[in-house]
Amino acid sequence: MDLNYSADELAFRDEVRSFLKENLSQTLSEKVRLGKRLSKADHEEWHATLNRQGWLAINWPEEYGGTGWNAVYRHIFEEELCLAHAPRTIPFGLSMLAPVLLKFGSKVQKDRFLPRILDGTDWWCQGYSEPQAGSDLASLKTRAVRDGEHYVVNGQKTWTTLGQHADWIFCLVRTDPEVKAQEGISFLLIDMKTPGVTVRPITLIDGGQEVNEVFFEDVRVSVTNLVGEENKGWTYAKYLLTHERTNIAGVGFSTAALVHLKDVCAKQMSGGKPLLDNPYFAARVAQIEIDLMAMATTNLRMIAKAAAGQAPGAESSMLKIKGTEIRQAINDLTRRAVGRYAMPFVSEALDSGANAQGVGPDYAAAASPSYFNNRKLSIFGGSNEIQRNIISKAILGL
Amino acid sequence: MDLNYSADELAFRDEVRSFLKENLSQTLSEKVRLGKRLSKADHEEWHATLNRQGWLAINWPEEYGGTGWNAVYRHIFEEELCLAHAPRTIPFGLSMLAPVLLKFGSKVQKDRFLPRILDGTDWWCQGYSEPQAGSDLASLKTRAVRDGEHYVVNGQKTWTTLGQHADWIFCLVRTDPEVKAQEGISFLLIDMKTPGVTVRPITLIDGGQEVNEVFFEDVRVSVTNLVGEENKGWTYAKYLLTHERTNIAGVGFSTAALVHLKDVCAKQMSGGKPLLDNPYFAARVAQIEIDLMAMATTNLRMIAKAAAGQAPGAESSMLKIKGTEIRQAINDLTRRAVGRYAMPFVSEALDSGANAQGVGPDYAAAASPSYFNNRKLSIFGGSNEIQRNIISKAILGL
Amino acid sequence: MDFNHSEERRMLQDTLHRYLSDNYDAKQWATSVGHVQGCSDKIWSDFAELGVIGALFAEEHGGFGGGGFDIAVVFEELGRFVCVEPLMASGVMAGRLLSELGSEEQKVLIGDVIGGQLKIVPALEEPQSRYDLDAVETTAERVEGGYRLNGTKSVVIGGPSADKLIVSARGAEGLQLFLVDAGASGVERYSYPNLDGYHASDIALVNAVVPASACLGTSKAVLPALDAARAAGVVALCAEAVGAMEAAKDLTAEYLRVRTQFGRALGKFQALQHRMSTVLIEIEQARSALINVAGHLSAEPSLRDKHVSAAKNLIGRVAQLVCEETIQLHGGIGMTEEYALGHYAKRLMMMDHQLGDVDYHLERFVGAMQREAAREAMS
Amino acid sequence: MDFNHSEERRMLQDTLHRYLSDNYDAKQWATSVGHVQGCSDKIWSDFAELGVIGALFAEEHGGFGGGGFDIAVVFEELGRFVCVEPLMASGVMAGRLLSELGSEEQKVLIGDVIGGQLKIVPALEEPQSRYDLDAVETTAERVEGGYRLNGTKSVVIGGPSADKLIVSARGAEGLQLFLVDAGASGVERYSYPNLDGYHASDIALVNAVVPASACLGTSKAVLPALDAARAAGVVALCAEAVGAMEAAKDLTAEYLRVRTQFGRALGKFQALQHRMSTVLIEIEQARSALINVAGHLSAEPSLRDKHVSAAKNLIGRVAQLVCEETIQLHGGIGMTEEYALGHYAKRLMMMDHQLGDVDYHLERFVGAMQREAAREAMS
Repeated sequence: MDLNYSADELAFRDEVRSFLKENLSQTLSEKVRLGKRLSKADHEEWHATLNRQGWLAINWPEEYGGTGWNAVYRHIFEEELCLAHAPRTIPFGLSMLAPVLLKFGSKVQKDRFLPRILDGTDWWCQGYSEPQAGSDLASLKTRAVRDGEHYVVNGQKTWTTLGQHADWIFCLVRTDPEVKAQEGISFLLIDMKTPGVTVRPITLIDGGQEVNEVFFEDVRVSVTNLVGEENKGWTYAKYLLTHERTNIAGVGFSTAALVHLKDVCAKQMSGGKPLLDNPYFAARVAQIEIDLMAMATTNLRMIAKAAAGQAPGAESSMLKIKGTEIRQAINDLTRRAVGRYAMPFVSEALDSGANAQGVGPDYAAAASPSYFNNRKLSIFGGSNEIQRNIISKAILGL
Repeated sequence: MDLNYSADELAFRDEVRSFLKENLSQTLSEKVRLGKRLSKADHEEWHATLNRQGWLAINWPEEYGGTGWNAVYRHIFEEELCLAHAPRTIPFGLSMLAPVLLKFGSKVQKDRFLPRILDGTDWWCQGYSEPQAGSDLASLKTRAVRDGEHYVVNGQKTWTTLGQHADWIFCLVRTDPEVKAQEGISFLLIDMKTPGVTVRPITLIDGGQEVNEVFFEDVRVSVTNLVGEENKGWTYAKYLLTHERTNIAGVGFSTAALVHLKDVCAKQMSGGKPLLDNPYFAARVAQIEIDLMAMATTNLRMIAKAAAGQAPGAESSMLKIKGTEIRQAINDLTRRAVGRYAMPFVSEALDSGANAQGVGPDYAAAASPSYFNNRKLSIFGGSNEIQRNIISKAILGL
Repeated sequence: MDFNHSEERRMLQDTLHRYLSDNYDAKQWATSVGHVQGCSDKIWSDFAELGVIGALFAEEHGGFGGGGFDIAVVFEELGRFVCVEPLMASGVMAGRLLSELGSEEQKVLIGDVIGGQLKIVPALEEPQSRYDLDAVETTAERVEGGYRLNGTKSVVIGGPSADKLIVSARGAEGLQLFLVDAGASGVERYSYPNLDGYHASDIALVNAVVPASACLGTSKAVLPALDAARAAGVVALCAEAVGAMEAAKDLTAEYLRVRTQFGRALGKFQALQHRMSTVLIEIEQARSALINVAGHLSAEPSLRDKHVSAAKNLIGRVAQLVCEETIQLHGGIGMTEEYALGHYAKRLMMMDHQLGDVDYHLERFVGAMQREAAREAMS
Repeated sequence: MDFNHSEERRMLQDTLHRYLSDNYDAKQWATSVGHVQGCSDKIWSDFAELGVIGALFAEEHGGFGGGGFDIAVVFEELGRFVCVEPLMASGVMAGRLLSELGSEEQKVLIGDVIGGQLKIVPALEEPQSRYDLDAVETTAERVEGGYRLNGTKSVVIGGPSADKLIVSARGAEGLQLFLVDAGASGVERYSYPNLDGYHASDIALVNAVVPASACLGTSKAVLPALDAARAAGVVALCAEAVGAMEAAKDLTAEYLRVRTQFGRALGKFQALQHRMSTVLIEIEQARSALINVAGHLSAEPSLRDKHVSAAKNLIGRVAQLVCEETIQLHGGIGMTEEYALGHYAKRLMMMDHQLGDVDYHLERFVGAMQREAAREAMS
């Protein structure tokens, strides 16, 4: 038993740190720290920076331009990025589509799409959920009907994150409505510029427009854009859901958020003293720090297992639940810490590079919006209720 | 809207208080306050005291020797008894069997049994649960087979509270195994001295023996001891479960327990000061007091509804859940408050009138046993899970 | 003991309910929220006409209510419709201060408030004061014929539409209150919407000079009056919360009935049922806490404030539970601006930041509890 | 980074597990609990022979372990079998104090402890001291050739079977520790069982005279050594808790699989499934907290104690959750003394009262956090 990183791992961590020091601009990290909405340009800038360093595709094998890192290295890297308030890389191409293509895609597909993910040519988004298919994903209804060398797609996807920026969308579509729900689904790649594709942004309660509805009306998609076999899409989707979930616990995000919270507590005064000196508030912060300390180790234990080649089972469900609970609790405390300035909402002041003036201290503007935005954590990526079903099945074997 | 008692109600409360002052011995109330196990004699003494005053059967009509009080008067009475640390009257005869007899029993049964409940001749216990029929009460298996003018009863009951003291037991028995579970059940009165009845005490984790198993082996019971009609027992049992649950919230018990907790907090020192001055502990006490203040009003609202003749529905389920949560939380805090003296367990020192010496302050001995004993609150009387099912059905209408 | 509202209050509540049903739909809400002042003149004058503002004032001050339960019935309805008109600021808080402390001349203004022609808004808290009404750094300097005010008031709800402000400031005599014209020279308003749709202002007082007659009450009376006004404000907020929670719960129950997943209505899943039952139970607790605080609004201050802190703490906790659980039970749809639930959720959380949050009131309640225990130990 | 135990520790754990499976059944448990000293000589000497006691001591003191994870593997197994033998008191706490502070002469005793011939038990806390090891009112008065001790030590776990005690007392030089024969004149033991089956004593020291050579360590070294010993004790308790929780969880999962109600296994009810999943998640958290504290047992004191408080707080909370949920999920059967669950439940709760409860350690953690923040504000 050894809780420490090896010398190599420590050296790697230092390397990441100095990279961040030199390459992550203060402007960009401040935006992240203060919870601003990043622009497409912000994302593209950071994507390019990482790509230049060769540190973009941390889940890919080296032959395709990936880093080839093991789970521990990936963890160190991701944690350092969080702590430095680097933007999150957009996962849809890098860590969701790419693993599926690498495992199930044709050579042509890999050669065509993977380099364009790396160089930023293609921004991908995900077309899974539908209005009537939320937790019950397999009940999706978007139809793809074969017509010669094309599929004709009709239907609607929703909750498509950053779809407004996307060039391509990978979709689960129904190709056989006659069989059991899971058995008639295919995995299809669709160019967002194809006639018949419409994107409608959804405004969330935090004022942001990060998700979208995507409509398909007689959209013709070449059969060469089918991944793997027809009607096997559910297998690929499941592979994706269980694959590469090292960061599912969000420990790095929570750690960064806790540092931020304590910073806020040091600045907010209560009864003439820093808020952290108030025993009632301090007890709340302490409780969550204690939980996070344990969570970090739970996370490392799972990572060590993954690095040793053991597939995560119900463990990743546990990480997802506890991880989101902790992040949401920190967001909640930050909202509380800010006090009355948690109320003002100058939405434009949250936009990247906006000139609009916020109200109160700079950390106040995003406190409540972040609290509300991160309610999504327990809903998306398989709701926490779905995760609990998975855990109970594993433990109770019923 | 008026949160105050009327002048009449206040006068009644004063009357109850002076009655208690004169008739509840210090010895007895101290046993209750300190969580000792009461002896049969203790119970009988208090039963007789109340009966002398005519205040024993608070749920019965006056013609049978009851008080005829409305829900508000009953509430005032019960609350005052709790606050004065009076023993709880044994409910099985008084408030469980009697309402069923009054509503469904024959005149002969009423005339025979009711006076003997009042004068203490018959101590009743309840024969509902069975080893395989817990929350799913209707799945009970104890059989009663008609044989001339008798039923022959075979089977087993469990969790029979204070059955070791009982003279009679009222039982749910299966008289028709062929029909739907609920439809083949009868309500039968059985003399505990009948040959074939055996009582085996169950020791609980607090060291007490308040519940029992009761075995029936070819027990012959006269058909005159059948209440109402054969195979209608489920209706009577359900009537009993929804009837007269004014004290289901246990607000009086919780209030008395909170007073006791604060008393403990005043005596326990932490860092040289009374424990209530410690902000962390004080916050826990405050939180539960705040909950109880609201609960008391929730309770009064339901009582006012009952007094106005409206039948309680899902409300009594709500009272049961929240009421038990609060009582259990107070027990938990009392255990914590006591500190290290929550560990010693001199079981005999908890017995009524025992000479065995306890350890630490007098309030310490029962702190942990009470905590464990009151885990039962969320299990018995329809577990809190069953109550939640009832509430969801009422609100969701599904 | 009687937990039924009086006939008059039931009528008032019914009237307001019908009015809001007919007039305060999503479109009107968007209009009010979208207005630069965050409210609607039409709705306001209707409120005045319906007697909704008058119900918040005692008869001796020209109203026909003013009790805790008058406030409660009005604000429960406002909460049910997420109404963002600044009635709490102007009708309840400022109204109380005027009624309590006003000179005869100042009390004349109450008539205009009740009539809807005048909005007066309290500007009490400051950037550093958190929830403490006594932590005032704004200064009142005695000058020829009046006072010169300097300082900053923060997140003044209703500020953008206020005609007059009641400003707290510290002068030679201690804490003082002043009636200040919102448009007066030296009063600078920076106005903005809050996350829940209410609008507010940060107000800088830069050498704002007011006449001596602007002084509201004697210095000694100020803090007790502020506590009393806050108590009334807390009744309003708690009632608003209960109304909003009921609405959010109803929306959620309905959603669980109609939304199907895995071939069954969501409401058929026991885990969701049991969570919904907790929501229900806690809303009943919240309603009881509201009844307690409304019923003790005229009690002696220490008892009143114990109920104020108990209610604001409990309802703050329940509001958060309701917000989080109803969103979670809805899933993604619960997070969209288009769907009504989010408006309730945001209002329920933002209320925590008005007049003291869950922790602030827990701390105050602890203080009261400890003082009580110490008194008992003495006796 | 490696979360696997070393080969030696795995072997130790396996050996102990097999031994307890074979020898520590319900009957043995009842025998130990029913014994007037609350333990079994046979089990104790087997522990010595198996090396279980030696594993708690470093090689330099004649043991072959002594690290945080040595303690952890041993006590996790003890917890799994609700073993009530006083190994924590004698093997861990007293062992640490002797190893840390003992003179050469005193350290000789360690051999006998490891060999199982001698039980030494710390008697530190007092009726008024709650969980504070420094709140000592027992006095040590200098007398000819030694000290005279007066005071009361409370709930000394392992007291009834102790051969020697390590007693803390306040003398002219400050806080001191003394090695006292349990049977010495002036040492009065009142012994009793605890609710969880462990036995303890209240010990009155009435003019108990000890020679100067009984003094353990210098006064300056006492508090740091007590903190270090407590840290080791907390590792033991946390590990014991994790073992007991795992066992309680397994019992409950099995019960949910086999018990049917309403025609279905209880484990098919989603509300119960989801609660069971919480139990599972929190036990993983508890295991991580245990790893953290065991892994930092030799870290510098402030870091070590931060983990001590974090682990004891978190595990105390989880223990309560596991106790309450596993009982509730069982229903009545979970409350009977005959069924094993109750033994785990009682042990899990009583542990909270050893070496500082959930609140005590929360407060200490807050203190550490605030000091850290203050240091950062300085720098």
